[in-house]
This record gives sequence, structure tokens and C-alpha cells, in this order.
Amino acid sequence: MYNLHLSPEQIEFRDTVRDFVEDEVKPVTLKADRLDLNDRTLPVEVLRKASQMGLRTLALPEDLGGVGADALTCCIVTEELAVGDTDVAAVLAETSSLGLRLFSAMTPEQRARFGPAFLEDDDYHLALACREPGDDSALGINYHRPAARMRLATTATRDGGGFVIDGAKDCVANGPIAKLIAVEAQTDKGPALFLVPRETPGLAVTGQPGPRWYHGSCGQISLKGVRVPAANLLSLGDASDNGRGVPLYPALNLGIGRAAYEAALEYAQLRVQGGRRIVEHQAIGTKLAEIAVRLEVARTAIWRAAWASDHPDATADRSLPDLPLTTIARVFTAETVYRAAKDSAECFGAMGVMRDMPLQKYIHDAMICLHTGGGSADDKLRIAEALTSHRRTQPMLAAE
Amino acid sequence: MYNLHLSPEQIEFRDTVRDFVEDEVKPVTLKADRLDLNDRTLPVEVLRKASQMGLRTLALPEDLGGVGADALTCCIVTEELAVGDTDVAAVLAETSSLGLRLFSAMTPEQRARFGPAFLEDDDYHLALACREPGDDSALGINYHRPAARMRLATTATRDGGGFVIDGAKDCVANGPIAKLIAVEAQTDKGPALFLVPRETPGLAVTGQPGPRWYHGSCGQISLKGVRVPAANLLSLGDASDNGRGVPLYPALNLGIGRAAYEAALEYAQLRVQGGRRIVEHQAIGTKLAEIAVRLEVARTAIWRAAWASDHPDATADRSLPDLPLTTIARVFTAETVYRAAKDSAECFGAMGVMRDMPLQKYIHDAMICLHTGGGSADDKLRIAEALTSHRRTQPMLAAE
Amino acid sequence: MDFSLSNEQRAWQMTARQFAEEEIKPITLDLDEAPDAHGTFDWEIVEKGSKLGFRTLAVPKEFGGEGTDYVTQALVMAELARGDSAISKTFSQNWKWSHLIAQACNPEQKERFLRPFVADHRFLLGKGITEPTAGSDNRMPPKDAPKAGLKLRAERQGDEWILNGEKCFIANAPVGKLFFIDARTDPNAPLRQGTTMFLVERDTPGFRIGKVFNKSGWRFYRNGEMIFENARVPHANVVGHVNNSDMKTQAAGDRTGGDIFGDLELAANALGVCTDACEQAMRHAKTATQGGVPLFEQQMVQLKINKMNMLTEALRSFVMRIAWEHDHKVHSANAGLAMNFSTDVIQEVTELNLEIHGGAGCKVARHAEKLVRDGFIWSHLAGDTVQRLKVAARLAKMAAH
Amino acid sequence: MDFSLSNEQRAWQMTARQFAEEEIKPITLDLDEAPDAHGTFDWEIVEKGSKLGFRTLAVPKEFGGEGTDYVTQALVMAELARGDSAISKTFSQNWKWSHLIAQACNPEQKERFLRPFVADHRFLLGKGITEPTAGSDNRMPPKDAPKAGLKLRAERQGDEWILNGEKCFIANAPVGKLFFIDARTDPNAPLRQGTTMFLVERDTPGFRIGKVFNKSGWRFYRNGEMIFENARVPHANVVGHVNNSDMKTQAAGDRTGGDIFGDLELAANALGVCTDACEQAMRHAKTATQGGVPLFEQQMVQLKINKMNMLTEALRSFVMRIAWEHDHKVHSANAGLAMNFSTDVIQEVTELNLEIHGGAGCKVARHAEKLVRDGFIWSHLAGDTVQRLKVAARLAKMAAH
Repeated sequence: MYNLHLSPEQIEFRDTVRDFVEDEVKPVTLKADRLDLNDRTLPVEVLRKASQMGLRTLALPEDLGGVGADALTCCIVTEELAVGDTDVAAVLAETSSLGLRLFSAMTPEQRARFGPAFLEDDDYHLALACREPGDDSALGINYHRPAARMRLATTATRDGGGFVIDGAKDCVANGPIAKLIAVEAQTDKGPALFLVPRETPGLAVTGQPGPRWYHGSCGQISLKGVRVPAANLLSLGDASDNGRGVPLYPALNLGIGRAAYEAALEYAQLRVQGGRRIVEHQAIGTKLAEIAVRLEVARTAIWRAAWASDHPDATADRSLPDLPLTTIARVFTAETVYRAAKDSAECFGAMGVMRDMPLQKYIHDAMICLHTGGGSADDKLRIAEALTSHRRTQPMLAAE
Repeated sequence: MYNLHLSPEQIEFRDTVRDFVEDEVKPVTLKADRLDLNDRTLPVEVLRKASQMGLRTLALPEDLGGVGADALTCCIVTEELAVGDTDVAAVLAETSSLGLRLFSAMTPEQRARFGPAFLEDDDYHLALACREPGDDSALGINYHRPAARMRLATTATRDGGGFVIDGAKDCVANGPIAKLIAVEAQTDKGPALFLVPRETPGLAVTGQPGPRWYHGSCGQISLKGVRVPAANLLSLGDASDNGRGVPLYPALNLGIGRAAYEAALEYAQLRVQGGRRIVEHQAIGTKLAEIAVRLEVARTAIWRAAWASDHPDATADRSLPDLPLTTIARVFTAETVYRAAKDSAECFGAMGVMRDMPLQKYIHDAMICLHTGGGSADDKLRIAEALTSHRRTQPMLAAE
Repeated sequence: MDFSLSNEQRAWQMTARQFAEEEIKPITLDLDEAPDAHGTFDWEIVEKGSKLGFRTLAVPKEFGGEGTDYVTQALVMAELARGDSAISKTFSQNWKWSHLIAQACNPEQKERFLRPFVADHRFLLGKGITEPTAGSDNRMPPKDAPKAGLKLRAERQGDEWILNGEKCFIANAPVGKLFFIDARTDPNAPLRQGTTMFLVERDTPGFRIGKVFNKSGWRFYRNGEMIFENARVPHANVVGHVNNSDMKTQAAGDRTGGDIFGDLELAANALGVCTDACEQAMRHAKTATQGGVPLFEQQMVQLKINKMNMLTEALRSFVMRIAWEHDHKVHSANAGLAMNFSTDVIQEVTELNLEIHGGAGCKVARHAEKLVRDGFIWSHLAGDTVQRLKVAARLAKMAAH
Repeated sequence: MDFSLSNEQRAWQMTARQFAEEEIKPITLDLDEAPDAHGTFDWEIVEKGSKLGFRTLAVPKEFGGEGTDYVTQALVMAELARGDSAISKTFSQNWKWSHLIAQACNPEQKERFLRPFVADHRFLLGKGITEPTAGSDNRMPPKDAPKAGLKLRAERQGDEWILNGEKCFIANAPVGKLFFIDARTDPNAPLRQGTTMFLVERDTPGFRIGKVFNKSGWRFYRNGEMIFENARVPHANVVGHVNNSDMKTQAAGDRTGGDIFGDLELAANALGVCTDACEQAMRHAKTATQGGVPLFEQQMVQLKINKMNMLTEALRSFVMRIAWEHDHKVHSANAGLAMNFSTDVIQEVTELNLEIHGGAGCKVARHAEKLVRDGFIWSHLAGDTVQRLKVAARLAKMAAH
């Protein structure tokens, strides 16, 4: 029954990752140089160490060689990592969740082919390439109206015993570092997913052009006559409802807010103005309280959505409302953390905007969460449709 | 371990109370006349029926003749009742929680004297008279400074085998309807609590003067030579930390928000403007989504605080943060619900401000929650002190 | 650039300020707390104010009115609203429609209606647009639902029109003597092309006032239903042309690019309420104490007072600018923006004032609480999403030029 | 009441608008994205603007400046900021201190410093107050900590003063030729009674620029540390009297009841940024499409555009009012309130603009994102709680009169 005790394993995971962040992540990522937007090289060594701790294969079931952590644990870990660095958190969250999703869907033969390398190589990351250049996934104009069905521009043409894939993908998370990429392409039977190893001829990956507006690693993929065997076709089944999935991104977002808040709370107890520590001024105390309230509440919402994603039966028995709880957690967290980051930075005065200090980085990181994808405006329209039980069918992935 | 399933009993309680509200409460309380601020007579018959369902003795342990519901269940019930009527919810919450608090602290002799009447009489309510006229409990000027210790102006003077109490109390919840009142008074050994039956000579209760600014029933108590036996002295022990108690008031507050939201969601699916149901307009859909997000998140925070109030071990094992979770839930809910009520009313246009329509009542009800007591500003200062582990000792109640 | 007032403007401002202080403030709280919707009104204050010229402030001098400019009107509305928002509105509601008479009525109508209006201190005006099933569709007729909007029907019979239908939420309905009524004269045409405006006198046969609405705020302000059952209105009472009621945004009435007066009216009224709230808050913060120390010593009180004054002075600047723009026929979306802004400002300012007055226990400051209720009226008149979308459409149109 | 501009004011506005459009806009995004703090500055644009009079706009005509009024200065700041907020500030920062020279310096100092300043298109001014351990205590010296505030020490040696200490976050430090420096001349007195202001030239022995700060926004704007190691400043460079540095709120400088110029400056600059954001948002909403339909067709986009314009026009009204009040020496807390307001407005408006430009995927509109970063600068200059408490104190003082 209702119980908010974490398991000893969950608490241990949190402590271990928190220590890792203090000892191994922050010393690398909070260096003045790396706080500047212009230098956000991935801390490869940190990622490797995290992989050795099992964080790269966190969600992968134990019988497939992973840690088998539940959704709540994955969210706890992602939040902790993001307190130290959003890029580290984003890369690991993407590979870990794709590990679960892709390897669970693979045939035994596919698992045998890709599994060992994935488990053994600490630099082995995964990516899912489903977004096409020019795609606009925002609900917007289609709110409460039937959406036109989109046809993928990337095609997979049957050729002998395999397929030839041509096309381009955009904004592929982990694209530049992935060793295995699941590519969505249009077949004569509809959209389908193909496992494409990074070294496949005809596949080219470039970093996302333009100003940096993502966490982790992100890139564009070009596919020119990429030939894959039919055995690489993946039956992923129905796409899960994104609004009810594991809230890893909100957890990452929350980590940003916590980093900003912890910095401000510490500084407010050190900095003296007006003859007393600034935390003792009502104005600063109230500001910190408002931040803390909203972050606490956001975490509660994220954990609920995380647990709910593992327990659909709790919606069925009406313990939880039949709503997209992950979307709710995302939109609340995005607005909360952006405001928390700004308020925290304000406590630092001019230091809050200096590029060699972390506060401006937290604001920027929070702004990315608030504005990427469709942004909060779009999330709210999706929630609005759910409130009246207006259901949208997701495009399905065809399988052979 | 972490589990958000409600128990079958909790779900049943919720369903039962929800039906009761639909069938028995709303038909009485949503009458046009009673929606006006000027007529908020207590629906006595409704309270009596609720008592027969066990809601008056909800929190009282089973071995003392009550229902023995846990804190979470009490919050669920209070929210449901408040959807129908805040006065009903407030009166029952006060008696139910005082039932637990007072009867648990009584000696067997006291229980034998007061228990049977309390259990048998559906109109038997309880009150705690601890506030004195002119008291200012706001933290305000004392934030991060030691507070002056207050001395009660109401005195209990030893006289033979008993005490004579003189003084006055203000803003006593349930005062006008309570049959047993616990009165705090200054003795020569410090403040103490006395059980004073309503009919005791010298005790007079009047309704709270001035515009209505409370939920339920509220009044002033005057004590002139009120004589009680020493056997009526109650050993309540340390005052519990209000910031970590059962969040009944936030649950009541949330019920107001839900009533407003449910009315708006229903209306938005009926009202047609611009050729389509207004829920299909982005502006209204987004507004409803924002309300729903915040109410969902508030409920999550309230339930967490409720469960935490029953499970201090979860703070000890670090599953929950060592913070005043009830204060956090209160301040978040108060701001959220006030905004939700206003936004909901806006969906109704001019009908949102008419006194024979419920929306203006919801706004007013929410405003009371936002502004009574010290208000949110004070709550935030209390949270701010907790963030730096600045602990305030509460005044203790002396016991013989 | 000049923010100073002329002597005449200043004189009107001072007269209104004194009236608010000496006549309105002493009665406003008791009227607000009257238990039923009928006890909240007071003819005496209307008469007193009318004798000072507040009822006829916008009537041209040639018809015996005060003929003031918009800047003066804004100043007077704000000062009266410092005393009571709804009393201010009761006066300015007449200006709104005396503007309309002056702009849109023919000479015969002006003689017939403006003269008696000016002469009678209890002559109030009103206008009926909203109906039970048609609110925002009248303000912003939807492109894809051409028949949406008001339904009240008027059919011609010889020299008369026969009106049937119902209006609701009509300001001054229970106390007015003359009303502008929009009615459908071509049920097959879209709203803008099928509606005619009529002048309807209180004693028109077949016309009666229905329910009187009881609002949570603006309690002084009378608001009611109008019921038309074969009401007979002479053809001579048609305002402008048949099937062309939309006077206020058409040739005859449009001088400012939007509503002639209504947007400014709500913004200026809000300004008065905010000014009152700022004064109250400062007085309370300096006199009330906690632990012997004035509340003002607390940072959170200071920050609230700062915010109240900041928003109020921003609104004051905006209101005076649009009043001047109205006087100079500057075309823009500014009046609508100021009206939307006044909604956000009046609500935030009155809520902060209530917070400052809040505190101990279960008691409330009557005056501070009243202002919050008055402020909420703006939500459906000035700041709902339809009012904001309407202004956005205007901004887009201006940007196209 | 008159909101129209004089021909001269209009001419300055148009010159600045053209300069922003043709000279500033083409370079602003690339400078903003320069990787290091040194690559973000451009002397060429300073020289071009200086030749048009933007650097010396506030210098009295008798010294060869433009001698414009505050209304003109507000207009020019807003127009330049429409091109780039930090470039606008680089120019107006000189007005701030040329006001100070004109108000507080003696004739000899004016000759010695104003003349060369006017003559040299690369002559920029600055002022050093903030130190590593003293920020808000300088702005609002605490009653209960009389020795709080700046620590930089100046000791007299004959005709010279020896300065030791450090300033940080000083605008124009890395590019300025002349600085006003506040230093403690009586370490035992409270801030206001123990500080003296000095004119310090760039090539003063013992004075050097330390670290150059790299801000997240306003990247064009140079900001640095100043290090004084036995720096020798002639006694003739003391501004006003010894132990009486607080020129801007004392007799010599106080004409408006607060900061002479700084409050207006930040508010007017924000107005320009907001104007730019509103234009961008409308253009984007009308040209970008979703499913073939312009974004503007969506209600949520319209509501955002409405809010952006509403706040911007409120700010514009407020800014023009305080500029006029400055010119007419009206005493009030309004300039401070407008500055606080400009913080809330610039941040909300630029964030809404970013939202409108947001949408698909992992891409960002460079310009919209830059404006948000520029807007955040206001948090510590114009809208932090200390700046708001300071204005609240002034409101309380005014209310006492």
C-alpha cells in the first residue's frame, strides 16, 4: 500500500552517485573554462567511469546483463548526475533507456550480435534516429483536430535479402557518439525501425550545427545507400505513450534546479551584507524558500510519474489519475527550474552572469529544457486534450 | 517499498464520500442562496449524516471507538468533502483531528467521562482554544532572531481541588458548536490545557464578529470565573511541529480548487463560442491544463506530507527530506488553488462573479486559505529557517 | 513631451478627489456589505455627483454638458474610483453612451434624448449587447461560424420595430432610463451585417427588466436582465442605419482605432483603485506594528509596497498616454493593451494590499478585501482571453501597414 | 498633457534608429558569439557612433557636446538598444559620467577632462564602486553595520593620494580612459561620511586593469577588475569634497530625487530591447508556419504577442514620463520604480519572444536567445531585491511628506 520509503538499494544508488558527482564529475565539469557555452566538450573519462559503475546499462534488465533498475531509480540517478553535469546525465539516460527499449525488443539472434559489444565497451552508446529535418511535432494547429498522418522521407527499399536506406535525420540525441543507431525509415509496408551499426558504409554523422541547444550529444545523420540485412529490422511494437513514459528528462531538469539552489543556499549562508548573512534577510530567505518549495514539489511529481510508468495497474485501480503524468511533471518542472535558476543566480549579484561561474550555465541549461521540442506551450495542449479524454493515436512502427 | 497504490479501503472511502458529496452535500450547499457570502449557515443535517458515516470520528483510533483512519485517508476525505462544502469539511476535520489528539492524551478516567457522549452524539464537536485576542503568531520580525516568549493572558488559578479560569480566546475553530473545549491557560507552573464542557458556568461563546473569513465555524470565547476540577487538566505533551502535521487544511484548500476546476472543465465542454466548444480553443485548453497540472502536483505534495506525518521513520532513513513538508504543501496549495479558482471563474465570463453562482464562492474560499493565519509570506519564512536547519522551539504546554 | 495638466484638468481632478474623499468614502463599505442586490445602490450619491457635473462630463457643451476632453475624463474616473470603483463606473457609463449619442445619433435624436438626459440628475444610460448564449461571439465574431452572436430579433411593422428576446448582464439596466439595444434585423446575415442598434426607452411597451444580478464585486453597480416581449420601438429610434449597428468601430464612432471610450474607461478606473490601495498599504505598513515595530520595517512588506507602486505608476503613465492619444485621434492598439494591462495590475495590486493587511488570525480588513472583489470584475470585462485576442488581432493589422 | 516630440527630439530618434538598423544590427550577432571576452568589442562602431554625437550626447553645448535633454537621451538609448543593448549602454555609460562631470566637477576639472573627452572618439568613461566584498552595501548602507561597504583605501601624501585596493565588475574598465573611483578616506566613519571620489586616469602609475569579465549577456559591454597598488592620484583630482563622495544623491548631483540618470538609463535601454523583441515576434509569427498556416493564427501565439506589446507599451509610457520628469526636476520615486519595472518587463518580453521562436527540435533562434541573455543582466543591475528595497525606502520617505 501507499509507501514512500525508498528501498535500501535506491538510497545506496543515490548516495553512490552523489559521491561520484562530488568527487569525479564536478571537479571536471565546474572548471571555469567548461562553464562557458563555447566549450562543452563531453567529459569522456567521466562517462567511462560512470559506465563502469553500471550507469550506462542502468535500465537494462539483469538477465540481459544490465543493472535492471526500475524507473524511479533511473530518475534518481539522472537527477544526481545532472547536479554535476547535464551532458553526462543526458548521454547516460539516453543510452540506458534505449538499452532497455531496444534490447528488450531484439530477437535472440540480434541480442547475440549486438549485446556482448554493448555490455563490454564502456564507450558504446545508443541512439534512436526518428526525427527528420523539417519535422514539426508540435500539436499547435492540430489541437483538437485530427492530425495529418506524416510519411517519413527516409526510405528503406528492399534489395535482395536486405534493405537500402536513404535519407537524413536531425537532432539525434547521442548521434555523434552512438555505436549502434536505430533508424526509422519508410518501407513499402509503412514505417519500420532498423538497427544500423555506426560503421555501416553510407552512414555519416555530424554534430548539430548552430548554437548549442541540447543536453548531452546531438547530431545530424545522413544515410546514402546504407545497406542493412533484413535481420536488422527491429520489431519495437507500438510506440509507448510519451506522456506516460519514464520522466528522465524532467529528472535531469530537476538536477539543474538543485545545482542552482544548492549553490545559492550555500552562498547565502556565507555572504554578508547589511551586517548579517544574506540568508537572514527576509527577501533572500523568502526567495530560497520559494525555490525549495517548487523543487520539492517537482521532485514529488517526477517520482510519482516514474513509479506510475512502471505500474500501469495503479491507474487501472484508480490509485492514480488517468492522465499523462510524465507530461505533467515535465511542464511543471521546466517552468519551476527555469525560475529557480534565475532566482538562484540573482542571489549572486553580478557573479550570476559571469561565464566562468556556474549560475549562468544553470540558467542556460534550464532554458534549453523549457524550450526544446515543442516546449511547455505544446505540453499544455497535450494535457488539455487528455483532460477531455481526447485520444490521439501515435503513428505505429511497422514490423515484418 | 515505494508504492503509490491506495488501499482498497482508501479508495472505498473516497468513493463513498464522493457519492455522499454528490447526493447529500451539493444539493444543500450549492443552492443559489447559500452561495452568497451573507448566508453561510452550517448545514447541520449534512454534518449529522457525515457523523453517522464515521467522518466526525475518522481519525480517532478504533480502540477508542473511532474509525482509526490514517493521515492520508483523512486528507482524502477532507478534500472530497471540501469539493462539496468547505464548512462541512472544516468542521469535521477539526473535530476528527482533535478527537485523535485530545482523547489519545486523556487519562482513562477522562475518557470514561467524555468518551461515550462524544461517540454517541452526532452533534458533539470539539474545539481547541489557544489563540488570545491580539496574538500575533507571524514569524515576521522574528525571522532568524530569537522570539520573545509569550505569556498567556488567560489564567487558571488553583482554587481548592480545581482551577478557576479567566480570560478570553479568539478565532476558535468550532467554538460556536463545540460541546467540549480544550482551553489553554497560564498556571503558576506555566501554560496548561483544561477540558471545559460547553455548559460550564462562566463560559460564553459568540460567533466571530466582522466579515466571514474562515471555513467552518469560528468564534470568540469568554471565560469568567470558569471553575473546572483538577481532573480536567490534560497532559498533551509537547506541541507537535505544525509544519510536519497532518495537512488537512491544504487538503481542504485543494478541494476548493478541484470544485472550481471541475466546474470549469464541464462548462468548457458545453459552452460554444466561435463555432466550437470553448475547450477546443487553445486559450481555454491551455488554461485548463495549467490548472490541472498545478492541482495534480499539489495533491501529490499533500499526500506526501500526509503520509510523512504518520511515518517519521521515512525522514530518518532519508527517503524523505528533513523539511516541514506540510508547510511546503500548504504554501504551494494556497497559491495554486487561488490562481486555479480565478482562472476557472474566468472561463465563465460574467457568471464567474455572480453571487448565486459557485465560482465567486470558490475564489473567496481560496482567498481565505491564502490569507488566514500568517498567510503564505509567513509560511515561506518558516521554510527558509528550516532550510538552514534553524530550529525554533515551540512554547510547551505545562502538565502537572 | 509634456506631462503637466491644464488648469481646467487640474480643477476637475481636484473636484473629483474631494467628492471621493468626502462623499463616496464614508458610504462605500456599508453599501458594499448590503445583503441583497437592491440595497447596494444609492440615488443620493448619483444626484450629488450629477450636480457637480460627473454624470454629464462627456456631453458636448452645446447640449448643456461639460464637454471635457479624454484626459479630463480619465482623471475624473480615476479620482472617483479612488473612492469607489463601481460608483465611478456608474457615472462614466453615462459618458460612454453620451459619446455614442454625440457620435452616432442624428440631430433629431440628439434633441430628443440628450436634452432630457442632461436635465435629469437621475437619468442614467445603458447599452444591451450580451445575451445568455452570446457573449464573446459579439466581441469577436468567429470567422467559421457566421451566425454566432446575439439572437434578439427585431422585425419591422410599419413605423415600428417589434423586438423579441433577452439581454443579460446589462449594466445600469435596473436604473437606466434609456438604452442602446443591438438586435438582429437580418437573421441570415453575419453579425456585423445583420444587426441594428435601437434607442429603447425605459417605459417602452413590452420591455421590462428581469432579474437583478448580484455581483461579488462592484456591488454598487446595477446589472440586470432585459426582457423584450413584442416590445414596440419607433423607427425613428434606429441609430445610424439598419443592419449596421457596429457604430463604435465604424465610421461614425471610430476615432481612436478601437472602442471609443470603454478601453480607457476600465484602465482609468483601475488606476483609481490601485492608487487607493497603494495609499492604504503604505498607511497600514507605517502604523500597524508587530512586536512594537512598524510593519514597514520588514523587507517583504517593503517589496510588496514597491511592487504595488511600480505597477500603479506604470499604469498611470499608460492611462494618461492613451487619454492623450484619444484626444489626438492617434490610431493604435494601445487603449486595448492598457485595458488588458489594467486587469493584471488591479488584481495584483489589490491582492498585495490584502496580503499586507493580512496576518493575524481569522480577521480581514474590510476595505482591502472589497478592493480584491472589485478588481476581479476586470477578469471578464477587460482581461479575459477574448479581450486579449481581440487586441492581438488589431496589433497584427497595424503591423501590416 | 502632450506626448508629441519636438522636431529636434524626433531628429535624434531617427538618426539613432537608422544607425541601429544599418550599423549595429549587421554586427551584433557575430560579436555576441565571439568565443572570448576580448573579441566581443568593436572600436569601429564606437567611433562611428561618436561621430554622430552618441558618445557626447549629454555633454553641455558649451563644452562641445550635444547638450540634449533627458527625453532625447531616453529616445536615443531606446533606439540604439533596438540594435544592441550593450552597444547602447557603451554610449550611454559616458552620458552617465559626463552628467557627473558637469554636475560635480570644478571648472578646472571640467576643462581638463571634458575637453579631451569630447575631442577623442575613443575616449570612454567609467566609474568604480563595487568591490569583491562590497556590492549592495554600497547601494544601501545598513543601519546596523556602519562600517560595511567599500574598502579601497586612499591616504593623503602631500599633494597626492595613495590608493590601494581593488574594484570589480567595473563597466568600461578595460576600454575607459578616465574613471571616477570611490575610495575610503576615513576608515572609521560610515560609508557616506568616509568616502571620497577621485578622477583617475587610465595611465595613473600604480593603477592597472586586472581580469576582464566575460558575461553571459551584454557581451559587447566591457567589464573588468581594477587594481590599485600605491596608485598616485593628484589632490586636484578629488571630486567635490573629501569624505563626501556621494555626489549623485547629494546637493551637487541630485536633481531628480534619486540617481540622476542611471535609473532612466536602464529603463530606456530595456524599452529598446523590448521594442526589438516585439517586432521580431510579430514578423516571425506572420511568416513562419505550421502545417502551412502562419503561427499567428494560433491563439497562444496571439496571447504571447499581446502580452509582449502590452508590457512594452506600458514601459514606453513610463519611460517617457520619467524622462520628462527628469527634465522638469520632479521629485519622486518614479525613476527607481520604472527601473525595477523594466527588469520584469525585459525578461518577460524576451522570454516570450524566445517561446514564439521556439518549437521544433533542438534548434534556437540566435537573436531571440541573445535577447534573453541580455535581459538577464537587469537582474543584478535594476531589479534585485536591494534595488527594490531602496526604492521602497524612498516611497516611504515621500509618503511622510
